[in-house]
Amino acid sequence: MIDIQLKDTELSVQECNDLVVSDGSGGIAIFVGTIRNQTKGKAVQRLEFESYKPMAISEMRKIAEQAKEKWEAEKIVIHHRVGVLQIREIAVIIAVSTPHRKAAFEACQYCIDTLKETVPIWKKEIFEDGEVWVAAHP
Amino acid sequence: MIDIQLKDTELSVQECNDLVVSDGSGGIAIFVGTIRNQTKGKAVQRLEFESYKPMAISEMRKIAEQAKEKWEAEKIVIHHRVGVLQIREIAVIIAVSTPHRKAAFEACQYCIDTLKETVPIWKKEIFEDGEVWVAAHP
Amino acid sequence: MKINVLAFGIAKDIINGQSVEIELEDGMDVQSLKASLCNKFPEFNKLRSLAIAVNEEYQRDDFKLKEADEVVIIPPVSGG
Amino acid sequence: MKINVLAFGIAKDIINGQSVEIELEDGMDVQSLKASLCNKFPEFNKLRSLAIAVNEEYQRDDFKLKEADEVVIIPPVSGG
Repeated sequence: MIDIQLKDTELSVQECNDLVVSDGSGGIAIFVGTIRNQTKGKAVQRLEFESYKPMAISEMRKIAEQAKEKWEAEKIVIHHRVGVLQIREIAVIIAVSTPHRKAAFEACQYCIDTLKETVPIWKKEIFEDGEVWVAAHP
Repeated sequence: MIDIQLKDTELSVQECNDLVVSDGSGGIAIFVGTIRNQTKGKAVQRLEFESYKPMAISEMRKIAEQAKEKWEAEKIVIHHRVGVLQIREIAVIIAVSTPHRKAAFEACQYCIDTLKETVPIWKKEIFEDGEVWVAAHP
Repeated sequence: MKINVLAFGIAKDIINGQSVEIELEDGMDVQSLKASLCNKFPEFNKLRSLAIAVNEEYQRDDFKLKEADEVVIIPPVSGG
Repeated sequence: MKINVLAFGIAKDIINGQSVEIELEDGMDVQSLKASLCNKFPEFNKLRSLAIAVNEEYQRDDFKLKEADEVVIIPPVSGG
């Protein structure tokens, strides 16, 4: 089972956990990406996420499918938030269930690492004195 | 912050997530250990966990302290269940928040790997035709 | 042919809008489109990377474009 | 000295109870206690490992026991 969602409302860790639990899984690894209060020591006020929605969803699905096959995962959930996010709010949740725990960690880490490289979602950090598209420039 | 609990009531992934989130954390890794429906192909009916409680708590605290120091974690939560558990129920939750995600995964994996080696908690698998203390014999 | 190119993230700021129409010779490829964009908007040269998606898939430089394609500028992504 | 040894998990089944009293010479160590336990209950020899905790800490074989210590048999753990 793979469940991909791109939402402009709050994400739920409980929901993601409940979606991946299964009779045959012994381990669930979950990654929760939250908004930090600073970047390189500079205070962040909020973040704005935007996406190229259909492709963001299809790229997240590709990642989940690759991970599911490679690590023989039972279930993989990727939920990503868009819109305006405040400090501590959740930008992304990735949950992976596998029969044994090592595979769950590896698959979950692969999903978040790859998501950050390939999924067309962009975030802008808003500071007191300006704003910056994250990682746009070298 | 470190929070260690050994409980005979249901564990909550949401609670553990909420306990570790902080203004300065950008990544949270969570491990959720659930009860599988089989061991080596043999159907499991339920599990019974027992612990040497004061030492189980102090050993879990040691693990969390080591991980917190090594990976400079913001917060670490380890909640472990005891008593009778049914298939799919949660035996353990470990949640770790760190400024960057790689450390969260490593610290979380260290905690569960070490917990399974050193913390005085024992589980018995109940099958239709008998019961076995897990991993007791070579 | 005229290609209507959509933009997201910093690309939207660079072209100062949601989309821009680029005039290319028929049969031109992704590389030509990138060159045309960088020529028209030199700020694209300063980005860490610049990718093009055609019909919701990343495409390499030698991919041939058609007028009806949905073409999107993908500046460096930063999800998660 | 008499050491009251507590048991958990499979150790409880092996000694057929929550605790067992072991008679040791004064000043004996963890190794002597293990030997005495294995002698009295040969099933302990079949376990994957056998550890002893004294006052809620794992202790090595050369740790000297005292009569008032809280001594616990720790068979192979299987939490998580």
